[in-house]
Amino acid sequence: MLDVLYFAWVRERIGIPREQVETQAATVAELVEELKAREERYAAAFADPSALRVALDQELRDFDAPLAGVREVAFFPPMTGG
Amino acid sequence: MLDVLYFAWVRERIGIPREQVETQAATVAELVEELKAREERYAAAFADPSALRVALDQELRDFDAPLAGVREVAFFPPMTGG
Amino acid sequence: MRIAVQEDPFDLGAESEAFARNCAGMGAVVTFTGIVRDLDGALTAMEIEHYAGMTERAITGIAEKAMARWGLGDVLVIHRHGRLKPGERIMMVATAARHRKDAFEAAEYLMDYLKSRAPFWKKEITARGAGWVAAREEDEAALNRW
Amino acid sequence: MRIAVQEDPFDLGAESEAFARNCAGMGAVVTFTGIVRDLDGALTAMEIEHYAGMTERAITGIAEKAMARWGLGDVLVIHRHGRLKPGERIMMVATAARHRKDAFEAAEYLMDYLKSRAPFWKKEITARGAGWVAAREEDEAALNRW
Repeated sequence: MLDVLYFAWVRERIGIPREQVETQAATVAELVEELKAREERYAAAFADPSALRVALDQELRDFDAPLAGVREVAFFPPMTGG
Repeated sequence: MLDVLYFAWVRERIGIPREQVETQAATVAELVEELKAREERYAAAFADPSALRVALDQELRDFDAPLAGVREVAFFPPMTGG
Repeated sequence: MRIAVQEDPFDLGAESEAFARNCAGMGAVVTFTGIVRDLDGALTAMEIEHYAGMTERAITGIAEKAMARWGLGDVLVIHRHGRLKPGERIMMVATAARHRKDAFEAAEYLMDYLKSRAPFWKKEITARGAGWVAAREEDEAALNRW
Repeated sequence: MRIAVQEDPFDLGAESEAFARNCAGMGAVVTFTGIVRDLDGALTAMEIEHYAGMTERAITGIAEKAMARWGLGDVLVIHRHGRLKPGERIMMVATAARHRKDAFEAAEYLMDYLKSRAPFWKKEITARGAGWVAAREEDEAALNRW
């Protein structure tokens, strides 16, 4: 079981800030494909992966990073701090 | 009559912070030659003009600047503000 | 080094004074303060969302890199989240170094990384509606200089 | 724009707070504070001489150039003269701009020009004697970037 978190407009499009996901996905990219296949709101949120960033256990990673051992996955748009 | 001012180690070498100078010098460089000819302490202070800066009426200028119309000449080492 | 992620306002004057007071041996202190601009009166509020679990860790990593790279005497980062009004201060950084060049560079480095690598997202609320602030290409490009 | 050349200490916290408060429409405030370093305990005092008639005029010229070049919302320069002890604040600058890049650049520009073009001279007093601080070639070279 993965904790999957959504922030900013990703959260708004999907409609929830976090959920638990049962998955066999080996990488972030595979997880994204599984989520996109679920419902239109996921497909809309993940339509353009280049517009998204991902953190695994609170560290920024790439979409081809493996999920083995990961407990928390977060998807969000490019950050706008400062 | 010119007011001539000295700052920092130029002031210390010459021994006074300011004086009035009667001169016919046309440029700063000519004034420097006149002052150097006066006494050893002036010669020491002006030995290396590249180590000095000059301001005419409180504006930084070059040593070949004309003195016509100038009332105040200041000599000092490169500044160390900030 | 102090990192604070908070909803409450911070006291810029007191923080600046305290930071500069605790930098024995340092000759240069630089601060940066980010303020909510009013966008010519159109802005009602700025909402700042953040990733609570990750924010402090990410900022600490950025600050530690700056401390080491420029041999800083100290670093301070304060960043707010929640709903802010135009004119309110969003965040500040402070750096202390022996010489001015290092203090400036480290502060710019912190700002560039906080901008694009700390998990905050800004939403502008105006009378016409609300919209997420888009990341700017030049902010991402600014990271390349480090 | 405010330029102050003074012997008395200044209140860094109050100055920073007041400066940031008076910058409507500006999103970025940068401050720099210069502090007398103790040189590993060897320094007794720092004496700062200045050219009273010229100092304020020279600083005003530098600040006006920065205001125009970066479209700043405001500029503050405070510079002390006289005898200062290690740890005392020598001077500060503050800049306000719409975006951070301009605020940083303008503050660095002010510092580079104050360093080499404002008529101040520093003398270090130590137990072994006193000596004028020599201008550094890199400070003069720093002007070339502007």
